[in-house]
Amino acid sequence: MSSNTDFEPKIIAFVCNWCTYAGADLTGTSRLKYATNVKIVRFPCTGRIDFLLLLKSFAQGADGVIVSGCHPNDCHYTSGNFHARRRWIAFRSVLDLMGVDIRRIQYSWVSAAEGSKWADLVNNTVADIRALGPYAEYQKVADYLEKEGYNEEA
Amino acid sequence: MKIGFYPGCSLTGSSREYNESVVALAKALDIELVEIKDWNCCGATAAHVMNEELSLSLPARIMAMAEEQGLTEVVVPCAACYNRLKVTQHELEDENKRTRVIEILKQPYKGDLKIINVLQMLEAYGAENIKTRVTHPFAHKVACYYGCLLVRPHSILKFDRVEDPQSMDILIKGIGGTTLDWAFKTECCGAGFSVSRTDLVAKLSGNILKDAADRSAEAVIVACPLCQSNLDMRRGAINKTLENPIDIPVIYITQAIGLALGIGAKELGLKRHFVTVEL
Amino acid sequence: MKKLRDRAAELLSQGVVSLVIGYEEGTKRPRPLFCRNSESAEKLIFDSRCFHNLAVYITKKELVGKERFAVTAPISTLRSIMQLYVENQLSEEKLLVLTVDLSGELREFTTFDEIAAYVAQFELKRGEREQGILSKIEAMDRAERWKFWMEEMSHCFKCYACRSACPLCYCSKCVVEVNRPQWINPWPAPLANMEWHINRAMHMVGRCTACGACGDACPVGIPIDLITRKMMEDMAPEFGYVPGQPAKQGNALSSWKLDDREQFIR
Amino acid sequence: MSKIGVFICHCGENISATVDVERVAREIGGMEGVAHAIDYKYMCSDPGQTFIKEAVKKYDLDGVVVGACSPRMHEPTFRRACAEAGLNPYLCEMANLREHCSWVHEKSEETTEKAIDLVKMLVEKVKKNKPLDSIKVPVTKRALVIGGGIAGIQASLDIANTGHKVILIERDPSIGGHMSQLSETFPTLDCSQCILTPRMVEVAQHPNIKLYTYAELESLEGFIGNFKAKIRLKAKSVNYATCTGCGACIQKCPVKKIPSEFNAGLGTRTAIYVPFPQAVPNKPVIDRVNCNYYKRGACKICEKTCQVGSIEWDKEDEIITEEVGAVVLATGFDVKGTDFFPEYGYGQYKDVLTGLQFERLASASGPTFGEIRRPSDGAIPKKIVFIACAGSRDPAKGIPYCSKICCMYTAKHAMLYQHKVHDGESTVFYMDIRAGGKNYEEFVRRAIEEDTVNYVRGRVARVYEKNGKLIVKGVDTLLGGEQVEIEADMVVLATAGVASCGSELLAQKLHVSYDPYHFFAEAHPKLKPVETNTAGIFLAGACQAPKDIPETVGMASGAAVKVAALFSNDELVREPVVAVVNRLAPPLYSTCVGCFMCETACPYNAIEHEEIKGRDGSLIRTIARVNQGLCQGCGTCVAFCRSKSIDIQGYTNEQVYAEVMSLLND
Repeated sequence: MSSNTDFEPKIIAFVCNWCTYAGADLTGTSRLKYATNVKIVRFPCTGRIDFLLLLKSFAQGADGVIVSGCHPNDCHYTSGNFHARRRWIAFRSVLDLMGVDIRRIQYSWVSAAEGSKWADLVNNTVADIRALGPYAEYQKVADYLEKEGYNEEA
Repeated sequence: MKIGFYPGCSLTGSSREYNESVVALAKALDIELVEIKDWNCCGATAAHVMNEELSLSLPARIMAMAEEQGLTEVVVPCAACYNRLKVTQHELEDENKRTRVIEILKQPYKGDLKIINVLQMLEAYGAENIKTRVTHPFAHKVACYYGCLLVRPHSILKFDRVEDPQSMDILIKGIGGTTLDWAFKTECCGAGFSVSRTDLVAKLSGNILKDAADRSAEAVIVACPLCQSNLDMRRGAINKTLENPIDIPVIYITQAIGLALGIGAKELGLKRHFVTVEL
Repeated sequence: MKKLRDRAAELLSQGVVSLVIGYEEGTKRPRPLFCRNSESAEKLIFDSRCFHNLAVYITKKELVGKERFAVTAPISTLRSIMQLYVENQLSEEKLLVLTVDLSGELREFTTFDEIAAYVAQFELKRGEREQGILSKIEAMDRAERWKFWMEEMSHCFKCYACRSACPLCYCSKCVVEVNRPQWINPWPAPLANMEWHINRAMHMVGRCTACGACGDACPVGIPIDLITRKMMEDMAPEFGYVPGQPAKQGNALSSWKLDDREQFIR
Repeated sequence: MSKIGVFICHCGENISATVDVERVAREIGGMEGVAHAIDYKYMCSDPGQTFIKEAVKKYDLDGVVVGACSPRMHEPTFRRACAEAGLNPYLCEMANLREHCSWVHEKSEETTEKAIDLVKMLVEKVKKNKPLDSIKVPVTKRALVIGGGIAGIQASLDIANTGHKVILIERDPSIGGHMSQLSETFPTLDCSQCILTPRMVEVAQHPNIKLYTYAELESLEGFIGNFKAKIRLKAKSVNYATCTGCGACIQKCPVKKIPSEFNAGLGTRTAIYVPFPQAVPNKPVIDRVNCNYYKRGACKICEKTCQVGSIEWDKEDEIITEEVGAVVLATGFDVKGTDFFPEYGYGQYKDVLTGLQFERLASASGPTFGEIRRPSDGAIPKKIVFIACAGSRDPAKGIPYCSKICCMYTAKHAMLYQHKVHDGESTVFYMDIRAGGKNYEEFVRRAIEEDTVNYVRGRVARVYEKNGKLIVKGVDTLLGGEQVEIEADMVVLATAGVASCGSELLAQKLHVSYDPYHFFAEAHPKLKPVETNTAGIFLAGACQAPKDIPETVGMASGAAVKVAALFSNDELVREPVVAVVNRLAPPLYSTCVGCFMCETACPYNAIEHEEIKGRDGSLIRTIARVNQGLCQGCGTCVAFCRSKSIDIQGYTNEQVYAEVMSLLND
């Protein structure tokens, strides 16, 4: 696929508080540089991350998504990441069956000690998504009757 | 009672007496042995150290033939063959290996054949009949010698207690014999080195016989042609390594039971041994 | 069939159950019948055309009430009943299950173990229709699949018949009715439709018993039942569960194994 | 509309160097629902915090977002500031502008825009924040200690000495555990009994300790601070209130040939017995399995000999319930028997012993009064072989782990043997010598150098009996791997330490997780070694993994401190980040349909079944309820709930949804 350089992918990262969020903090304290395209949403645990949030991200114009948490056996809650892993195994195959572009979701385990891994993860994902181009396919679908629709202020 | 039968090379050559006794005993116990058609050598004891594909293909073909014949269970008296067939079955659980072997064989192989040794056959289909049909109680003190191929590797064969097997002892007790608790039940006799390194075989087999003799065994009972030939045929060489020669016979479990059931020594091939059998 | 009618009438007249849910002749095909007295039991039928999944009614408290009731169930329904039991929606003392086995014999189940044992004899196979469409989909590449489903989804006008027909959609408040936040918009629109069906598939992982009721109910004939069926086919071996059999360690997504296999996590 | 205050920190230069903080404040200030937005050099400094406090009052803020460093750094600081200003602390959130932005990006337009997005995100979140109160759980200040070995004894004493009540239960008739069976202890060779017995007595006499021997845990309900323990007091058949422990009954008991557990099967005991002379309590129990009366209904000799009539034939097991706030598991370990080793004779050779049996031989209170004699013929063994790693570090035997204590006690055994049998010859077969610990290596060296113990590095393939001798066939891997054959009079196997029998069952009763070998699992391998995954249940000693006495005692004291800390407050205060199941007015009650898949998903067994009953008491529905004492707030249940009936405070669906929307919506 041709990589169009003028395109700045929007990427949203769902991370757990105990490993990857802390890992990203370490990236900061070690002053490692990475692309600005990724914004982090903090969760207590990957087990908390609802698959609908990933769908919503694409609907709202994200070109890529990162989901990251503790390595197996390192979960602060002992098994949240194992539950998450299963959820993602299932979710991926649903999306694949429906023809959603699963290359745009990058799952990873980043521990609190892997500051550099986080930087690499972000940079690589940004590069991959840039190569894939904007996820217009999905957004086109979203831009119909939706915008005014979502979540009225309660 | 019908069951598949794979004699293997030894039983048609150096160990005909084993074959004879197995057949005779099966007959006496109304077990019908159905020989696998057009069977081939299993490749023991050399193939698996030379060429893996060959060492898997040979036994695989044997089992494929048996499957083709519609057999579900096959008795393999020779411990070496028994070992190779079981190990092959285990190895071929691996997808890639299986596909490779099948393309070598050019014939289907399912791998669900039940492979059993003589002891298992007697346990499963003979135990009761034997008890009721003993006419000449086997009133002897013997050392049951299992060797290595019958029980090892345990993780694959899953047969008996690996360091201290009991199945043969139980059978012997069943026909009125007494068995020794001795040290060399599962030590190696030298097996395949019988020809190439007689000296080594003499030493290893010597230890085995010596311990049995020291504990005043009247005979050593075996269920493996290799063990038998080493302990029996190589007796001359063995005795050279010992200060006082040993003359206790080495007979097959099938022969021992055969005697107890009153089957003639000739039918049981007892005349073929090098060390004369007077039991 | 005679046996079934007699037994149903007997159960009702003896007051063993207050209701028998079964099938009667309809205009085009059999339709559900709710017998509350032995007379109406005469109308009961049970044959290969009776595949409408009656399990959908047995979680409706307003319908089955407090007393014990009976339901006539072909295999597909039996599987749903098992799944409902796994999900704590049924209790043995309230339920009595009738079915007619292949030899035409009437069978009566009072425990879930019996049902599980009986169901275990039947394997879940793709029918011609399923095989036809699924093999087509499986042959497509990603973009083609997306086009295919977008096309199909464009017919969906969110009647929620799939939801009403599915015995496992028993939530008192469905996620589309949850409005803080409004995860999925309830109206028909390409995105809302896509999200709804992906969501359905995810909610069915480890639960769907491939009875086909949802697809059967869809008025515009979207093969939605195949989404959940395909998931079932792929996930069941992956996570080691058997549809229609009790799951000791819990639902596929509420449990996990140390060695769950996956190649996509960096 | 919400009134949110936004405070952007320069962090000196740390943020402002790459992020245009003024612009961030300016743009956010224009956001809907933002009442006040400023930037300042050091938000965390006193003046900085004062800005926040004043703004909260002045603009009557209902939410605060501080754009500064990582919340993992200063969230508590700013939440406290808000609280002091009268704003619920949980209405304050932080945007991570330093670690996640200024430090990882160059100075640029994008960097500033990202900073703006990050703040926006948190503003949107805060709009959905709800005031929360930290959770308070009452604490019952009484501890239950399970297991009366040295671990349980130490834990009990330490807790009791902090002034809290302790209930100590032990399944055997006496406390003391394995340590009471030991002869001398490494590396000091001081007598085990001499250092243990005083502590046993102390336990018995301590005003804060209630001791139940011959008792087992039946069930445990509840959660941290509020457990209900059902304890089965097994029938002793002797009334301890009246029994004086004179021991006459024991003298007279006709059943004398029962292998003594205390002597690891080497000695014998009677049917009515005290396990060992220094037992605590020092009163007998009747072993009903072996007692003539219970077997045949006749005998009752003990009853005749008992002056005070303490024998209670028809006494039955008693179940009592105790309320406790914390539990310490100290159930210790077992050692594999010699029968586990076919290659070493399947336990059929009398003179092949386990290390524990050798301890009894070497112990002055043992069956041979401390003389090393062969169980077979009572002769003094002139040649003895010790086999280390018998079972341990042997995957083929299903025990891949190191039992840790064997290297040391084997050296001790060899040493003791040399001290007792001067013309004796001792050989130790070992894989590696693991003597990590204060004075441990020195101790082993002493055995080798001063006591001339012959150490052979290699495994033993076989041990068999031949004319009265035990033939040990091994290999010496240091000297060219040649075979060694020793004619020994006695062989001692340092058999593997394994989880004590029944620990799997106990773990299930307590909802404590355990490893593949049934040792109880600690909450974190490094940082929470004495905690379990079930809050309020702690571990002490070898029930977690094989360990020696010093380590066990240390761990026991550690567990005791955890309990004391828990008991130091009347209430347990916890972050309100926990899951909640929604409740609605009748007839709905809740959108939860009670499929209870959250129950299987929850790692903490925090999901309970709540029965909703009508006025007539009839059951309407059963729905899920979260036990806030047990919930740790991972939120796995939330993502799993199909009807979104369960949500987690602090990370509610509304909050995270708002964050996602804000990030991308433009």
